[in-house]
Amino acid sequence: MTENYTLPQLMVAAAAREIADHEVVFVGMRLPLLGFLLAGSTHAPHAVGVYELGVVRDTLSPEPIMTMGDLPNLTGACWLADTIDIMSLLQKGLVDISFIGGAQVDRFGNLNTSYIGGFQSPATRLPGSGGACDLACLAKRHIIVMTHEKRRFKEKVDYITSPGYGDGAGWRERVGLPRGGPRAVITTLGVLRFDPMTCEMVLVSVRPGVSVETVSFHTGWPLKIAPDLSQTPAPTQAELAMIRRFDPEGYWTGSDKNL
Amino acid sequence: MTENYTLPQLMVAAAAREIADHEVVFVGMRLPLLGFLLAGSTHAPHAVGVYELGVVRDTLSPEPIMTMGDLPNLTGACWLADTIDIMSLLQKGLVDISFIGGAQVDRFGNLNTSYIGGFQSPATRLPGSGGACDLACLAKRHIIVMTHEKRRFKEKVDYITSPGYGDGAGWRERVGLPRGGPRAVITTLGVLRFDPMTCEMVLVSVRPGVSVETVSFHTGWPLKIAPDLSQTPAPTQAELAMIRRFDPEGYWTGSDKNL
Amino acid sequence: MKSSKLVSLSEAVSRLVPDGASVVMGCALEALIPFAAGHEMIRQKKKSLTLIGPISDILFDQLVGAGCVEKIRAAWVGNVITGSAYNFRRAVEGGNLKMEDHSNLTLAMALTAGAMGVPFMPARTALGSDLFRTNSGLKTITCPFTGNILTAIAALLPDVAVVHVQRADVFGNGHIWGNLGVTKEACLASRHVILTAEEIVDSQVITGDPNRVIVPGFRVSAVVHAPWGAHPSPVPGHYNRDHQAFIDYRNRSRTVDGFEEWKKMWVDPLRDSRTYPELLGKERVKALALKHHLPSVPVDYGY
Amino acid sequence: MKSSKLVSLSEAVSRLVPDGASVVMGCALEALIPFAAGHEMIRQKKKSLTLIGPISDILFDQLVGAGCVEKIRAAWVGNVITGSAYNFRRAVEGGNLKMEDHSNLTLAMALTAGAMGVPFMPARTALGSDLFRTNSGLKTITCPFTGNILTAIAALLPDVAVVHVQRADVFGNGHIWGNLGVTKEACLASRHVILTAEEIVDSQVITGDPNRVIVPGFRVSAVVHAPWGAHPSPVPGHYNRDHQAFIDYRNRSRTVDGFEEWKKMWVDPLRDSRTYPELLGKERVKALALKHHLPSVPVDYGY
Repeated sequence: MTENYTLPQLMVAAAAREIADHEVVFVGMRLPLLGFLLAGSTHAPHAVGVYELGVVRDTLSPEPIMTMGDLPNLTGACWLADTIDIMSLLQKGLVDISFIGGAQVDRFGNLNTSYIGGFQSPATRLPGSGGACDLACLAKRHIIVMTHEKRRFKEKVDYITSPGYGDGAGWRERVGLPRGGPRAVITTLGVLRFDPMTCEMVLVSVRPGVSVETVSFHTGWPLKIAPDLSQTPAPTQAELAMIRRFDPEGYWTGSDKNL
Repeated sequence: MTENYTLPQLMVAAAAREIADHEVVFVGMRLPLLGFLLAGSTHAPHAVGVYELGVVRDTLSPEPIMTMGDLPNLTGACWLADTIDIMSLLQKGLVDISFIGGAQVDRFGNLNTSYIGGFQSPATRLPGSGGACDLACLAKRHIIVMTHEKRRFKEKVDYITSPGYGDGAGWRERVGLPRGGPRAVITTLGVLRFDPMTCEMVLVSVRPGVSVETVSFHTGWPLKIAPDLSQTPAPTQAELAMIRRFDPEGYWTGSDKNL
Repeated sequence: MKSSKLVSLSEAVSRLVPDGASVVMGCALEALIPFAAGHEMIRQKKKSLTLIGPISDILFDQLVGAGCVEKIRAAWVGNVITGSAYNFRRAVEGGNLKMEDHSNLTLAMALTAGAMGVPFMPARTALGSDLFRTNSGLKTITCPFTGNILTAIAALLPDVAVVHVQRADVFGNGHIWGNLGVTKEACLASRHVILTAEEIVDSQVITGDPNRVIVPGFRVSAVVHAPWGAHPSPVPGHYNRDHQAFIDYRNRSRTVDGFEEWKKMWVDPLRDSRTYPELLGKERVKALALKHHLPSVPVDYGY
Repeated sequence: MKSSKLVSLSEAVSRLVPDGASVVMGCALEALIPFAAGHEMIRQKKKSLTLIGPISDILFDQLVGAGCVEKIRAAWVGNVITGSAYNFRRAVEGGNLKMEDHSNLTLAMALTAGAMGVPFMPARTALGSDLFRTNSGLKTITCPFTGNILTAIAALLPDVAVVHVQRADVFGNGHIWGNLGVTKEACLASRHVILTAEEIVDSQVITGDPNRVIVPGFRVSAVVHAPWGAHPSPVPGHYNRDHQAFIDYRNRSRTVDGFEEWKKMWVDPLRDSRTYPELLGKERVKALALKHHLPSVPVDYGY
């Protein structure tokens, strides 16, 4: 088959579908930012976006933005405030959904964006948590968005920047987390969700043209497959048009380079 | 002798003298507010006033004010902010001096502005702490301003709203207070300070025309007298003129009713 | 499109302030006290309210006098320029009112804890005071880093914050300026927020200056148009403090009968906040209006 | 009369940022990053600095590349639109930089604790994460009221906060608008504050709108006139984000030599903060300037 969309476009569309109307969305950078904009301009017009910089807005910015700090994202906002105000909404449990990227993830959705190879003498130092740890701890649910590769989907992550379900069911309660946990993982190969009993990741849909074997091959543990496995819906023409409006230069979604 | 000033005017002038130039002053209501304005317009032009409402200003208001919440007190302020911002300056130890009134005080400067007669079944319920407890705990020093009567100067106060030196030397450190303590008590009869060793109140000056015996008679414990007892300086004509400018109707200083 | 949250004062209070509710008011301390909303609670004969606020400056006294209040959690309850609050005194001295004693800082931090979504805040104030004996939300703890003795202040989580603002849009975005007190913390700590506003304005006026918004509209449950709704307290940009009203109230409220007379004059006649300026009278409105206008220099939110 | 605090950038940095100082910068996250002040620290060859800030967006990377930094206490160090910060990576991977890992919330609360004058703040974040292994300022505690397990976050008390503002008076009162990040907390937590300002204005412009003041002048040690002093980060009311500069920096800084070239071009030539627009060039200045102006509606601070 010939695809008329890029992988980032597919992921943005999948991310957007996770947002319900009227929800409060903690908007991150890159693809999740586009996913929020797409949702807000399609099925979730009443979604409210909160940004860790200190921004709350419930309308589209008057011009496309490259990052949440661009000035058009401040124009017409309904609140410009302190980071602590925004993070407090999160800590109080008023944020319905958020999105996080990662360099490594394990079967329980624990994410590493800090150190590859152990923090004492790391092979690679990554940028770190930013707000990701807070989103993973405090949003009602969060969605992980990342490239599906064996070196990233690991039996055990080198460092837990953003907690998922720890070592399985009951772990979040035990360590004191008040709520939440990852709800889905949107990857370049498909979509995974978490078994409500075991908290383990389960493949629920694959991208058009990708086999279950391919996904398993790129996963660092014996991957569970949902009995009702489906195909990840391709973005519609309307969705693609909207994504191009928000990313007119294709910086984020024009190719696969910025995943 | 004939006095050409009221008792409140005397107390305002005495309060003003406690403020040094360049100090950060936590300004309260009533006489202390006038004391701050007097100091700022005489010997302490660089004093900065912080008000628990969320106001910082280093200039006089463009019109006389009756209370710190009057609009002229906001005009030309250098910061309008949250109460927590102002109280945080205090908690961090950035406030040099503050003033507190009280209904009852004991020899160690513990103040009661809450309950007369025990809190379980009080004979009189007073308004409470407001910011007074915080000022007594956290300012580098504070000044007590009150009417000198035996029922107010008590062997033991019924309730400690605003801690002084507790039961004496070392008490503030023991209970965890980070600094501070009362520096002086300005009363209708004179001025008292605290012995640096014992933390007990000592009479250091008496109002013109008042005897030491009178002060002792109106004090509910055997009052210590300073060896170098002096006379409380009467307000100067210039000070009186300035006080009348700030309290043109004499609401606070025209008679003794509002002490 | 977004839906309007603009309702009458009567509807806002009847829907969002049930008997037994905990209500935080008077958050800007001496300014912007929501007297109109408080008086509507009196007219609706609310019962068993818990009132929360730093100083209240006679509003709490009025609700106590009208029999609406079971408990007060506050730092100070009185009349700023005259002293005692007489209904409050009578109620506490008669054993008819529960009191939780705060200082301004412990109250501000309790609301901050509520706003931040944490169960307590550590502080260095109140140590050695008797506030610990009349406030079960204060305990001493030891700092895990420094070993200091600290006061732990339990979070306050009011059912509803009632906040008077200068201008708001119908979606619940409101502008406030002047000294802010604990307004932001109170709004964020509370489950519901009622804004009473001097003016209802076009949404672009509000979103055209989002730094002045006190709390985002999605956290606000109702917006009410209430001109002069904070009288006799001052409202920056609108009117000065009515000192005489505070003195008159002191004189009336010295006795129970006097308070009833005051209530008959100032609370009972009103059925709709819009008529309050009429009750106040043209002369008083004119006397309290701003004489000197000092507009701020605009800032640019362009791109 | 009050005395002016207006000094040159060179004087402010040389007087208030000694070797070994801890400096909080980039407090508004992606906006208002004080690049001019950071570059002056590079020119003055500062050593052993501790840098504190939420995300920094390449400023910290530049100071690390120039050898000024011993330790970073931050939530994220990178290039917002391109990802990795290469000097930072090289330094950590080579064992030449100490790192204290925060999240945005733990950092904001650590500065809040510092601002409030308490030794720690309790939070519900980071529990179960490995931040506890690479940040000694995090411990678990039990809430004395609810029994919840909480994260205790130790206060941060920087020696100096460097904050870029849109306009300031010579006394240190500065206006800021847009998203504020952790700016207020950082200013109040720090011993000294340096303001770099796009414009130095008459004091009445600032005190004519005191709600926009970020920190009162008496807490500010120095004010510097630094037009375009936050470029390439955006400054609301003044200029847009220069995305290309962030991409160019990524490309240059991939190698040590490339970073040195970048530094020769953008840091070394400047002697006076006021001449930066010349270095930037008229075309770029024009391209980044605001195209759409949206002034706020004034409010009245009269009486």
